[in-house]
Amino acid sequence: MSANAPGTPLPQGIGRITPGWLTIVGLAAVAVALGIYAYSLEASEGLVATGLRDLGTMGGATWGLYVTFVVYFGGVAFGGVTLAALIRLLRLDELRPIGRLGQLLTVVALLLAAIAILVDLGQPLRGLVNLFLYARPQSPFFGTFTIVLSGYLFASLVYLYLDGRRDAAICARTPSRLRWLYRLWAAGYGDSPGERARHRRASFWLAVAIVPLLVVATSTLGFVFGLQAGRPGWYSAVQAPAFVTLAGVSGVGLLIVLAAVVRRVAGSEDRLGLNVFRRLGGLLLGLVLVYLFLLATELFTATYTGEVVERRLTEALLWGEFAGIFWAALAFFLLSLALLLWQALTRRWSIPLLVVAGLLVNLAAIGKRYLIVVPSQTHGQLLPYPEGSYTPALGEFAVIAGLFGLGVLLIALFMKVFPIVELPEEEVPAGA
Amino acid sequence: MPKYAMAVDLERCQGCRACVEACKVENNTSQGVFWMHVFRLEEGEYPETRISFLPRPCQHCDNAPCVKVCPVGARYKRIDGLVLTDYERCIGCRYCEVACPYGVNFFNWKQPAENYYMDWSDPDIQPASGGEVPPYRNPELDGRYGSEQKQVAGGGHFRGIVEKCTFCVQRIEKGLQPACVTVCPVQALVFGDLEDQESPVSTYLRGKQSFRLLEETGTEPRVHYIGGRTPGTDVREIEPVEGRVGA
Amino acid sequence: MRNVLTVLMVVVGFALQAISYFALAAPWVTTGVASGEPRVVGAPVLFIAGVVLVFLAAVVYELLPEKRGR
Amino acid sequence: MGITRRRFLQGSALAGAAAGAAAGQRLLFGELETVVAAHPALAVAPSVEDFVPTTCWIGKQDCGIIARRINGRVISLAGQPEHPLNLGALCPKGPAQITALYDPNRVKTPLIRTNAKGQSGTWRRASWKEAIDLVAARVKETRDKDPKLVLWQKGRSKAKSFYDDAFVNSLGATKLGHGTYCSDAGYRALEYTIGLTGVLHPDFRETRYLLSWGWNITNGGGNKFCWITWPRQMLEARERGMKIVQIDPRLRGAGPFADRWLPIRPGTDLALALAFSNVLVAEGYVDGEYLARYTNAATLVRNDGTLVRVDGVPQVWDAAADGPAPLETASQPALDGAYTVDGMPARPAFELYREQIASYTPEWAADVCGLAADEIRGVAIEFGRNARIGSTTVVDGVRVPYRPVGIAAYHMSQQELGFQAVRAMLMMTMLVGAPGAVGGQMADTSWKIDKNYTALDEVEVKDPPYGYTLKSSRYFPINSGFPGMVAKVMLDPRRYGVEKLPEVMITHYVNPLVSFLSRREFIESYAKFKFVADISPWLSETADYFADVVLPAATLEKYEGPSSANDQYTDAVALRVPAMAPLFESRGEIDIYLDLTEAVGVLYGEGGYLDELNKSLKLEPPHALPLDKKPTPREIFDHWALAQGIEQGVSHFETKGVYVKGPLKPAKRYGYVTDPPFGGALHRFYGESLLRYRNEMQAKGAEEVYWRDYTPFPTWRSLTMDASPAEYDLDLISYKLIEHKQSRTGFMPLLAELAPRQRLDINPRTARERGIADGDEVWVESQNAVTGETRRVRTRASYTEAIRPDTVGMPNHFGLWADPRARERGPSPNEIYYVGEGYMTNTADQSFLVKVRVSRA
Repeated sequence: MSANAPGTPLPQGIGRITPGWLTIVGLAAVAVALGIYAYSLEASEGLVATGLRDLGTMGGATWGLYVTFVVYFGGVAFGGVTLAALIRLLRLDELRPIGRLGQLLTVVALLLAAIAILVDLGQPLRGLVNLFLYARPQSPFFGTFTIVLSGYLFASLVYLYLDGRRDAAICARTPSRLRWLYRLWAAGYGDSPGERARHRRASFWLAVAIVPLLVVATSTLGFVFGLQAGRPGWYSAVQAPAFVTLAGVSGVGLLIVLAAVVRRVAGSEDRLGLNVFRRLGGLLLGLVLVYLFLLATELFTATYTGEVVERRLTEALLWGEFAGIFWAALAFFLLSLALLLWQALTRRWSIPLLVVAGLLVNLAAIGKRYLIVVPSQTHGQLLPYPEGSYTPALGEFAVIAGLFGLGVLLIALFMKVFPIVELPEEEVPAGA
Repeated sequence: MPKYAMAVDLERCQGCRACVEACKVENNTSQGVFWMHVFRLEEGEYPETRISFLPRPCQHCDNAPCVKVCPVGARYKRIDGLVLTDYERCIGCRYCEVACPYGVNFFNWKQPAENYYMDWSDPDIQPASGGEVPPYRNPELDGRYGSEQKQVAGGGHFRGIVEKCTFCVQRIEKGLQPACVTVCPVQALVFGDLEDQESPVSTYLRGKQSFRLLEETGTEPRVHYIGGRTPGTDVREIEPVEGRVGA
Repeated sequence: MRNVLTVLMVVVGFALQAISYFALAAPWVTTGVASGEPRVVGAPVLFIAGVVLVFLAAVVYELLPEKRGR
Repeated sequence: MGITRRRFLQGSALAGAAAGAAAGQRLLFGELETVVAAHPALAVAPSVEDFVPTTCWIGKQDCGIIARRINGRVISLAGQPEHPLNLGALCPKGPAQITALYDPNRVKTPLIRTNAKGQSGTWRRASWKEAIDLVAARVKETRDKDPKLVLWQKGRSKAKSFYDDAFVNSLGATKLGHGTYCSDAGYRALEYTIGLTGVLHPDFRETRYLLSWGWNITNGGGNKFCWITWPRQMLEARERGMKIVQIDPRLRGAGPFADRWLPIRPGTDLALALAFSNVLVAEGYVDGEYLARYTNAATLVRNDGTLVRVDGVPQVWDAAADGPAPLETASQPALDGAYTVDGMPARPAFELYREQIASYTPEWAADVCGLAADEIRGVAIEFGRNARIGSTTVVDGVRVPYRPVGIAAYHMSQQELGFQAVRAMLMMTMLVGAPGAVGGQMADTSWKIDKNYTALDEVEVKDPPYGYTLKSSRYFPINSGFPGMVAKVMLDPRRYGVEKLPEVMITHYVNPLVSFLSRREFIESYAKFKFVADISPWLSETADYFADVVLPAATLEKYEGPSSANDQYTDAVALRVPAMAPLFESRGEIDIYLDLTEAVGVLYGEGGYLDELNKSLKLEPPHALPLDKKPTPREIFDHWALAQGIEQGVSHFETKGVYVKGPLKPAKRYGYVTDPPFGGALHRFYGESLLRYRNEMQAKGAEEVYWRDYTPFPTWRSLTMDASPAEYDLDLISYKLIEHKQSRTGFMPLLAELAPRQRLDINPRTARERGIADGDEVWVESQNAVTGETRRVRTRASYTEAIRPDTVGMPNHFGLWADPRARERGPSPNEIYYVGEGYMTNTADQSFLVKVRVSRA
């Protein structure tokens, strides 16, 4: 493998600190600091600092914003890595440039989900230990903690690592302060046809292994809710498929947004061309359609059942306390559907419009996750407890903001260390 | 092996909530925590109004959703039927709480010592309280119970974990009745061993119609209600307790 | 050798998952003290180890130099 | 292969975390997360468990309690299984009072006021000696002038009131009751009519048909017992088939136990009782034998309302002899007809009654009471039919008339026509011969005739000047000593012909500013006391504003008693034994009174406190207390116990708590078979003396408002409050919650958690008409129809379908401010009631009814 001359810049602005980047990293760091501060208050006072309270006589919701975002981040992670895997499996070469972005998104989102679970625990330190010592497969949480957060995180890291070896090897050709890292990462990768073939085979099987794992894992997240017979609004067979679909929607949506950002800041306009976005848009359109179908099924079932509590819950969703979030989420879905449909029908795809659609579906997904988590607790009591209420405390918002900040920070740092868009084939001299 | 169960006679219950208070003192539960709760309910329109009462201890289900969902096995079912929480195991995820259709789980949102209604640190009461918080702190709650010798009675009540009614495990292992049963002025609560044909609960239930709460959810509760019926859907809770813990 | 090792890792990994899942934590027992306790403390770690092993196989497969060499 | 190794290391780190968990145990499960070993000392220290029998200190029936102690520290309170009243059970106040025991907000030392009165107090701590000497000096000063000007009042007598009576008697002071806020008018009505001190309650073991008349079954007690005993007896009766008719504007009190609900308009109970009686008479449900034999219904009445007397002995018409005769000798006393005696027309009282009651038809009452006439008639007929007039049964080998119908009505006297309403209810049961019959009407646990049976018949209506309690006055000839009236008199003594006003007030665990109605009068009158001393475990609102000295009383940590543990069927007596040493510097009341009387100089010798203690406890040699030696409370009770024939003395109670004497014999319980029957009292169906007072009051120039309800038979008239302007369109009632006891529990956190704050019960229909949603803040404004004054409080609306749409209700608690934890719990309805003419009975007892309007705040 030939070395580049000193002074040759690393691709995609790696290692170059720009004021724009600094601003974003600074803002993200502030958010993280805020989140840490908010959490430290929570850690010292107890979860009483949140807006969460017990169900029943205390009239609260015991799972709130944190669990909402556990589910949301879990979904995003699913979307990211599934796409990356599908690119391999289905040989969607056009989409290859965003493969790494998808993998990265998964790793980061999983990390955030894990932190969100920890901040929600009453005894986080114990959680870290006891889950490894005593986790029970009977609990749907087993899946969440072990499969989703360990297996899946590890698998994504392996995937990211193996897929990045070639680019690491390329970067290692350029002298830089990070060269040791690239060498380490490349681990002797020479991009020989043999290695390429081996990598192709390995990553194919990895993808084969990952996708079902992910479907299982994400449905498991759905089962956390869907298996609860005593909780109106949760006990439903559509819960798992709806979870998976919405996960895809939010993951792909966020990927579109990220890709658009990366395209701008990493100067990858040529790698991340309109065709990439067109494909993603099409995918998103399909997922949104499937999701809306499932949503409609869910709503019809809920409104048609004779169960008074179910009906009361549906009423709270449709016209009651949660109507604002519900209709806003639905409007966002429909709006993004309209945007996507219009683009698909006219075959005139626009990146800004896609970004808008991506943002909209993510907001809607967050709203929808919230509506799955909270109303069944406050309005879904089977015994005649008074209606509960839950208003997230400022601290909870701060922690969530901190999580987003951490996500941005991690991705931003990654971008300055490693090519976030897979480097083009032709840069590699054949048969080196 | 005994099979513990409780019978609640709704034809006798007067909704006085003495059981609630006896439970709170016996088990030293902190503010806003009601291991035992008594619903006071109203339905119908004037003048066809109906008042009813419904005591709600933990149902100690045979097919307990809380046991099933507990990710670390902190919530477990004993062979004698008690559903208990291992205070040293619980991680505070509150999954049991969302899984339970009866609303019997309580999370310790605050440091319990700071949630005992009053500031007990007053130096003048130390000679009488011996520095205990609350001053009526029951040392038996610190014990380990059952063949598995777990800390399940709630001694001290720890922040960040979930707790609930234990059928007063510290009392029944001594051969006493749960505190709520003992205190009830009208003997609306009956406790005992279903295996023993002569136990109070067996004799009380014999030949009587009974039902269990939310049987349709498949939880197989160990609390049997006599008289009355499952609260209808148009019942309204009246006179709710002050249940919300402030920040 | 590499293939053997890889396959072995995958097989052992899945076996670990299966064993720890089905035997150690006894999911078919839903009541009684037994269901609250993994039969071996740390069974979940074994399960995770299984998952890790399976995916690590891919790394091994890619990184392990071929014995024959080039 | 560095990378693989790296991975491996990471993997082993994971395993290491598991292994390291043991090392990190302390961090993870130790102090940081406050899990294990929070109380290591307790775990190792050997603990001594013991049980002390004591009694409840909140409720009135002094339920037997067992205090469980660990190393001398009380950790829980449970019921005494052998105590007949509570049989091992307790109400919510029982276990919850443990927080009161340790309450750091109790008064810890004697306090002496350092700021001016009439505002929230500032205090300095004082020694017992200084405080007692100060109180004694002020008492002595006034007592030397006139002992009657020392006023003493207690909120609720715990146990027998022997030590307080002895205190008042040894000083020659004036005792003021609180009963006029309770059911005193009812007690007077029964004492006057049948000679028993008590209000109406049934013979639960046998009753088949019960009119639960304003009886708050699930929250209140009865006149003798607290909340535990009656309901249990009621439930057992119900399980035997007893039917309950709930007569109450509000259903909540009856809970699920009402078989029929008559939602009566507040204040019209007299009209309903008269209509029931009308039906009973019309349908022939009249027990002529009882009426003729045991009441004065057969007594001949002249046209002027006086009885026909020969040599001072009232005469009946003996139908057998066809001439007048005393009841004792008449073989066939006539209940009806018209006769001529000594040339003057005379008719049996019952004939007059029949004539008067004829106009009180169910149709008439339906209008007044807001009920359906059919319903009234139906209940009356069921009552009459269930009475089984003429039947008898055998109880414990004794044949007794069987009338299994009764009324439970305790606080029904708390209304403008309360005295007559309760009398009318009693007379309704008299029509069917139920008083003293098996299953019939009861009022006390035995048929011991009260001295008021005679005294209330012989009141002498005097001319002014009057004492400040207006006893024997032309205003309230029958009078229990109404603190509200005393307050009014203090504000305007000349208006009531009073010359001397009280100067020193000793309040013992009473809180007039909050518990009594109409705060304004109390604030103004308390300002006139020269000296106020308060004995209480907590700083009451009254003490906060007006006490010069506060003496801290103990709660459960003292000897007190004896209290009756008689449940109507078993006779027993109990004693409170200190559950632990008194907290802080508090002391038992007996200790306080011993010291106080010693400091005043009235402890020793004849007529002194010790002598009075002997009298009130009926201690005679050899068990009498020596008059020259100050005893401890324990010694006093030891003397008493020995005098009762309890060999072990007080130590019996220290180990057992209660002394059970055994079942009550039918001959004691049932009036028909006591010797003489009904304790020898002839039941006053006809109230001749009431008419006499009326005439004398008129003659001495009293206004109509005072004498109009002194009628020989209960007579309906329209209510004063109904003259309020039409916009005051709702009746306000107040009621008791099981969690609270008057104004003395609002600050007990365990109880306040269950019943946290004031509310306004309002029918949703009524509320919606006014645009009030459930939970809205509302103003409740009352109007005094006599003076035009209005008062208002702010609270929260609480929807309930269990109340008449024209009635609103508020629990009779809250409104405290002296304890920081009791604030923010809302006002007391007492603040918007009125004291004075039109809002009290003819016997000077408070009415708890007023017209209000409700609007959104």
